[in-house]
Amino acid sequence: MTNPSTKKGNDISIVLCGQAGQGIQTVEKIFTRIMKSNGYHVYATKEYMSRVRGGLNSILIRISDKPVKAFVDRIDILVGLNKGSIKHLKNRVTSETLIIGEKEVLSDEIEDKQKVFDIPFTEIASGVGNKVFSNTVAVGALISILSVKPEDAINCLKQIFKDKPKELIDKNIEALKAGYETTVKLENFYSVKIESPASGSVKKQILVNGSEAVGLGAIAGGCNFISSYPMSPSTSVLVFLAQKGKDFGVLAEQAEDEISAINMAIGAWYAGARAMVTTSGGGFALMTEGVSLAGMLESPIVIHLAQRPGPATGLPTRTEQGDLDLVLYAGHGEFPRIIFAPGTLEDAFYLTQKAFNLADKFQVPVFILTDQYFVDSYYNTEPFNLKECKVEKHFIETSEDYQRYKLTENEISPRGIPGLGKGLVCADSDEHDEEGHITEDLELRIKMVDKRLGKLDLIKQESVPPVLLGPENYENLVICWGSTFNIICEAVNYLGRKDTAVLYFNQVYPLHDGAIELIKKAKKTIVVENNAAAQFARLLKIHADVKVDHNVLKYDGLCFASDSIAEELNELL
Amino acid sequence: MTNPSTKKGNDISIVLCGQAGQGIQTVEKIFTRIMKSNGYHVYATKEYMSRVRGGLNSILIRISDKPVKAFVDRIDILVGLNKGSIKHLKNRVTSETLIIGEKEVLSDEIEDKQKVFDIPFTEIASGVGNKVFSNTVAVGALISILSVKPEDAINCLKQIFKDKPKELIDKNIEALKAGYETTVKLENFYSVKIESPASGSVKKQILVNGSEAVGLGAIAGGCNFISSYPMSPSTSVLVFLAQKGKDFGVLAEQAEDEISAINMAIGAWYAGARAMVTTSGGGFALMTEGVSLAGMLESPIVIHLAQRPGPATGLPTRTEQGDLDLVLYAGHGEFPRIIFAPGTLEDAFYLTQKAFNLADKFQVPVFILTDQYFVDSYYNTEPFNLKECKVEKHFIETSEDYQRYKLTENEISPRGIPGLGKGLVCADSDEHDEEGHITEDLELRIKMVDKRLGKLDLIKQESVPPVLLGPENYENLVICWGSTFNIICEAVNYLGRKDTAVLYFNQVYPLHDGAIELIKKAKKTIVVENNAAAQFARLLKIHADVKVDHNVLKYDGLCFASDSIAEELNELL
Amino acid sequence: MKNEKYDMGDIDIAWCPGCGNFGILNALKQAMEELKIEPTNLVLVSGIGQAAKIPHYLKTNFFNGLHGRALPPATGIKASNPSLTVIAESGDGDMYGEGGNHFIHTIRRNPNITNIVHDNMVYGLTKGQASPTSRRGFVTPVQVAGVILEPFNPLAVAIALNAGFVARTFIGDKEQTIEIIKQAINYKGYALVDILQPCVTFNKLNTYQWFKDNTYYLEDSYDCHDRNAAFKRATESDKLPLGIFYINPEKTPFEENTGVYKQNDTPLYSREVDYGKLESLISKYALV
Amino acid sequence: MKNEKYDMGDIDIAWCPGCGNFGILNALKQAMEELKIEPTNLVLVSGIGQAAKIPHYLKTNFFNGLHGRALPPATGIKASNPSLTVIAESGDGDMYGEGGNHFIHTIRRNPNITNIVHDNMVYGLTKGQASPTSRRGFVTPVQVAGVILEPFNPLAVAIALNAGFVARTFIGDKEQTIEIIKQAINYKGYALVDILQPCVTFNKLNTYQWFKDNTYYLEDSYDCHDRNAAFKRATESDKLPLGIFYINPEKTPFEENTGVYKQNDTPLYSREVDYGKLESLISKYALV
Ligand SMILES: Cc1ncc(C[n+]2csc(CCOP(=O)(O)OP(=O)(O)O)c2C)c(N)n1
Ligand SMILES: Cc1ncc(C[n+]2csc(CCOP(=O)(O)OP(=O)(O)O)c2C)c(N)n1
Ligand code: SF4
Ligand code: SF4
Ligand SMILES: [Mg+2]
Ligand SMILES: [Mg+2]
Repeated sequence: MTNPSTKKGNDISIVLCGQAGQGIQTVEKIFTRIMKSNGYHVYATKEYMSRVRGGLNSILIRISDKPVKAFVDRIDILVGLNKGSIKHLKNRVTSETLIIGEKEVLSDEIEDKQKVFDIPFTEIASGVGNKVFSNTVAVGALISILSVKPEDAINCLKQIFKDKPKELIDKNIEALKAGYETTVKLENFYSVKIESPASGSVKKQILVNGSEAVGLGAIAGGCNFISSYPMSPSTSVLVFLAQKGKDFGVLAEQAEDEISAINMAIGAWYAGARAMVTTSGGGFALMTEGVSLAGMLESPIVIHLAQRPGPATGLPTRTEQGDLDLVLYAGHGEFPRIIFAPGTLEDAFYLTQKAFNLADKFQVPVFILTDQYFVDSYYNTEPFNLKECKVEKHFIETSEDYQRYKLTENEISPRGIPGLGKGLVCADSDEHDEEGHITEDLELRIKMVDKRLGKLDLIKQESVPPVLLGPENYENLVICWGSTFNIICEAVNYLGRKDTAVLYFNQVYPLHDGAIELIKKAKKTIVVENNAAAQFARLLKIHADVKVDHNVLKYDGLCFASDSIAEELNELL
Repeated sequence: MTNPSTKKGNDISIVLCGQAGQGIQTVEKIFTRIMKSNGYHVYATKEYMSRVRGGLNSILIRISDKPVKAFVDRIDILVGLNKGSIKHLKNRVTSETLIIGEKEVLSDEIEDKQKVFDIPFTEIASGVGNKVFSNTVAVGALISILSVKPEDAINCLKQIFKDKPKELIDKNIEALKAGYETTVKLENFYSVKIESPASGSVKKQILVNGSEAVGLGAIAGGCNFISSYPMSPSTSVLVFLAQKGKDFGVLAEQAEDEISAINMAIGAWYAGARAMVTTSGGGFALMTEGVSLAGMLESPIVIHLAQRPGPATGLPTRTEQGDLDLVLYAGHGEFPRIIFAPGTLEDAFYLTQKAFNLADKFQVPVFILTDQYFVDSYYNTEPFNLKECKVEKHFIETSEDYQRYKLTENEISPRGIPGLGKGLVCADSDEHDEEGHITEDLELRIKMVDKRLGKLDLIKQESVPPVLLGPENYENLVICWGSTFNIICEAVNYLGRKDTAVLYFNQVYPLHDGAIELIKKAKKTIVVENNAAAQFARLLKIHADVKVDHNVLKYDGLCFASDSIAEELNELL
Repeated sequence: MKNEKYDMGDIDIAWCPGCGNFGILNALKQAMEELKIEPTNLVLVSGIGQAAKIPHYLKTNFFNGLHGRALPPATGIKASNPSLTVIAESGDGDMYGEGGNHFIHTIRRNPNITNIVHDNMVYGLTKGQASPTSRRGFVTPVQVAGVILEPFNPLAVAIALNAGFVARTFIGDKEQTIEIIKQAINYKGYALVDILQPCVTFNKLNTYQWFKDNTYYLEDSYDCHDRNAAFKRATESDKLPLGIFYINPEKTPFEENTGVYKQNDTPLYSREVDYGKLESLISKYALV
Repeated sequence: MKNEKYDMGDIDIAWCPGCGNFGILNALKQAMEELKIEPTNLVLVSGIGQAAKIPHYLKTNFFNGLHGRALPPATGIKASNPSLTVIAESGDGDMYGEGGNHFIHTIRRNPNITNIVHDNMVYGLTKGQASPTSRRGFVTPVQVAGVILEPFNPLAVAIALNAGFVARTFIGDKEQTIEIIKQAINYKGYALVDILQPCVTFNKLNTYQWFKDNTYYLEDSYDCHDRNAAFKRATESDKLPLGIFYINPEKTPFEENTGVYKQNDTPLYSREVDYGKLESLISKYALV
């Protein structure tokens, strides 16, 4: 969009900036839906302050003719709804950026050479009848620039508001039109036209964010119990399961604290439910004793941990990949675990679904490690395929001589549940004998440790291999895990180098054995992580015995941007 | 003691075995004091079941003319007070072992070829007037075998009972004499004579166990606040500071839970106290959020963690080195810490004392990582030298423009305390500005992360180097940390190989830089740990970049034994 | 009466001879026999402590979890399968100290479980420190100058939280204890039975004799439906009343209120995911 | 009256316009001015939540700790330096939910601190879930069918725990709030002030108007020294009484009871280790 008036761009990045409670989310919601229903690929993510009102938040929306799934620093169009918007984004606004807003509001911050569309949102909205319509006015302005016909937008608007009173719908249509018309009549108006993909496939795709993908995956995995305590940015999964889970018989309980949450969920698994908890770092710290309990009881448990920057309260609404070590080593004593870190919405869905089966099968804690960036981002993606999903219930009906911790050939003792069968189910947090009774038989202790730790090998056999993208004969390997994947992928794609591939881990523990070879093949390895201590690189060193050449780290509370990271990588390659 | 009747042994191992509440601790206490006051080196440790009464516990006592500080499997003399004693120790009792006890009680378990002194403790005690004196009868029997004169023992007995009524003292003397006499009159009686060291230096030495050494070190470090929740095997430090600390103005509070304990202690530091907590793995798991708080507040805190086998409740009265990883990575987010793992009583004292100064200086959590074996073991050692101790108070009197988190040249912001000076002291668990107020300035965030993590380098400069023992030109290096040190040391000494040295870490994080060189010099490295997952070996891999050749692990809940481990090491060397 | 159904035969019990825990174990077994509850249908949930070892001494399903954490799993179990009889049983330290927050909020939540507390006014397993219910002045290895905190009054707090069933018994009276345990189990909702139990090893203050001397029975005429009266009686401290302090017959249990069993009363383990419904939920995200 | 001493000047406050928190901030400042407490001698301890941000909005020493954990550090601070005025202030979720166990046991411990709770019957900062004090039926994004738990009654529980000073105010009456805060601070021991505070953004049920309609003042003749009466009034739920429910003038604060200040009333930071005494303690271990 070097010269937006002439260029037919195919990838526009739009940033909405305003105060909390100011309606940028409404603009986002309407605008992205309009664009998607017109066949465009859309992506959106937000960054926000830890406050209910005021402060400055921003939303990035990307519109393209090709799939877009990553954050970029570049701002083609900035819609500034509040004083301070431009300053707030000063590192990202350039002379190329088209600024849309009320000149009155933004004038202090606008520099001479900047391109500006001065559109009096509030005034126009008042003309329609109420200031609240200024959001829709802004949408009208945006679609005019994106060359979408008002009729096409209006159809979509009607859908969005279909449950609202007719008068309100009409007013919104009016506001959209007014925004559109005011903008196209601007003296310095120019627009871009992206050809929408001919296939029309986008329309059938779904638009979900990371937390919805996790929540849907949980339902698909047979989750019927969630006990949790609210904590940003993990609450959205609790909210999702309370709201949507209702129709699926999911019992959603807000616990008094995180300790209760995890102990309640472990109790639920004991009685045959499929339970999960959702939390963030600080809440999880409180759960670590419970994780150790699951280790000893050999109880399944699924834990969704959405990371935010620490230590302590840290930056509650920002993002970081800072709790990998915590999750790896949480809980006293030694016992195995499984850690997934989805980097795509599909992975979030399928791996969460899978987590319930694996937890049940191996009787271990399974983690879904996401972060604020991941749960709050969305793009269009294929509807999740339920044919690939199956709830594998691994519990058995017990016989009279049932022993919960029977020493078997393969480390796994069949899991009974109370009330199903003639046996008794004895779960014990002390070191126990095969029946589940406290023991001080120290030879048995060794067997029980070996049994518990031995499961790790079985688990490893089912580990998800890392995904390799790019040329097969790579010299450089850019390694990433979890939420950074789409960003790194776009960056490396952009660089288009024949010598560089991306290796993406969505299961970070235990590592698939194949990972070692893939990494050792590279002449140069770079690990990109959203933290300060290079935790995944450390994990690779211990568990894959590889030493990486470069760590690219970011720990200011924001995610990476594909355009900036591309430059940074290029320098290292 | 191959033939105790003739050999003048110089290292006798005695095991007392009986039920909880049965008085083996009384025998131990009296007997070790008698032996020490007669100039012998003594060592004792106990292993016990998690129950208040019943079960079978045992105490190992070693008597020697040279310092003895380690557990051995070998039993020269077994005093069995209860049915099952021999069975309980079946793996350690050999045909060489002299068994002392009431035949009636032990007859089922005694095998033909075994040497037995049948001494009717209870009957003799009843003769003196009460069954309770049977403990002292047993002491009498023991001193006869160890060739101690009754007069020498009686003097000591009088000292021990000096606050008791005269009648009781007389009865005990009578019991001791009776035990002595019955034994020497046995048909098959034989005795050993160890020459006590001529210097008499032992008499002036002190007899303290691990928890007393930690407790004394805390007082020496200026500790004046302890808030904790009881948990075996860490409670003894709380008890010590509640009892002995009283005279030193130590405020000892039993908190409602571990979360309260650590938050209360951090509050105490904020107000200028020098506070610690003591706990075990499960309790510590609950404290991990608080550890992260200390990381963010940059609050000093001293944490004594006495390990026991996990996961969960595990084996509450047994030993393990299973929580190193937990302590290394506890707390969400990233921040530095210091971890000591004393392996000698001297180290426990001096490092605990030092912990308070370092916590105050670097404003970080400092851990003292011990375990059940360590806190429950004792031997004679030089009185701790207070000349080496100094309470370094690092807080300042504030001026009006005081900023708690001032960015300085060396990462350390001078710590003010409320009420001392004209400034305000603002401690904040959110990411904060220099004053301590919540910030969303993400550039400042980076500076604050760098400041916190940057302290690690400063800390490293003061790390305690590992201790190298043995030949300088070693080919093999046996590496250990914490409580296993004395055991490994004795084992390697015993092997007496010119090619093998011991490297002992009492600070396990951050590692002293010199460690790498010492390890890389060896052709073969063996790490010995009391756990199943080789956690310290992993730490060496990450932080010293060394890969060890062999892991010697033990995870049955018992400590290593110097005689057995010597054999095992010999095979690997 | 022999409690055969629940009997474990000749097992090694880790309690001290003479301990009040034995009486509670017997009372519990007998109550369960009398109520004709099958061991396979009972789940005993405990924490850690001397009291918390009880599930190992009778034939039953059990969940012996973490110290202080009996109530959350008990709630999770009951809510996942309401047809099970669920008893959360532990010591005073476990339930009112480490687990205090769960105590409060479980009462508010009101699952249909019975909460039996072995109240020996001391931490037994860890060798005699003060518990929340320890009396002022009680000297221990940690409370060297005697307890200085106000004793926790579980009954008064439960009544303040509007618990539905609140009772105290003394194990010296096995008959009353059995009777009250039975009533507590039959009560539909959270029921608290605080059982005074001497710890003969670590509590030399609150002995059998002390409990005899310092308790009395609520009179027959006492009306256990009056919350204010119940509070008043619960705060008496000269002598501790025994009996049922408070019953609120109008509460509905948590698991019913969740709505999960409204249309379907099968336990969660037997349910299947409705993939058709899920498919249509997912497809809604394709619409605007 | 201008509260200059405590004023922060022109700062950015993260609360919503119209929020009850502003009133509490002003009341607190004014109470402190009137009591002539110096900012350098005050420590405000808070947890996490909207309410818990209050220390950032006045000039004072503060310890803004973890969610739910205001009371333990407040106790640690007071016990380490009794000459400081210590206020533990946070939201209802923080104090009664996550921090419930500390609430109970701090009352039992009775440090001389003031506990101010911004009771908006909702989790504000995390966007509107139910808090322990939320009324039955209150619909939220998580409690989709309305709250089913019994509301937590902080006053009744505090009285059951024999707290020494228990009060409730409504921030709609700033004068009474200031007056009661002052009395609470002057009370020598733990003092609870539960302040009803509308959350205009997430609690559309318990609005200013609702609080006005659903509260009334304890009558002048009310005797706040009668614990049973206090309990009765605290459990009233038709309309919530405002005022001081209970004062127990006979309690002595924790820090005094510890004995650490008996012979020496200096704060812990100014004390030195008596190495001579330590030497003689160590040497005792050389004796038998
Ligand atoms: C998190 C944690 N903290 C502490 C302990 C140690 N602990 C075990 S039992 C117990 C107290 C038991 O007291 P109570 O519940 O009254 O039971 P009792 O032994 O008196 O029957 C404690 C402190 C533990 N197991 N876990
Ligand atoms: C351990 C932990 N769990 C959860 C959170 C998230 N959290 C922050 S504030 C809050 C609730 C605040 O509610 P309340 O105390 O009533 O304060 P309000 O915002 O209503 O003033 C929660 C759940 C957290 N910060 N830490
Ligand atoms: S320690 Fe006390 S409670 Fe435990 S078994 Fe012995 S007498 Fe009973
Ligand atoms: S969310 Fe509620 S409590 Fe928080 S500032 Fe806004 S109105 Fe006040
Ligand atoms: Mg108890
Ligand atoms: Mg609130």
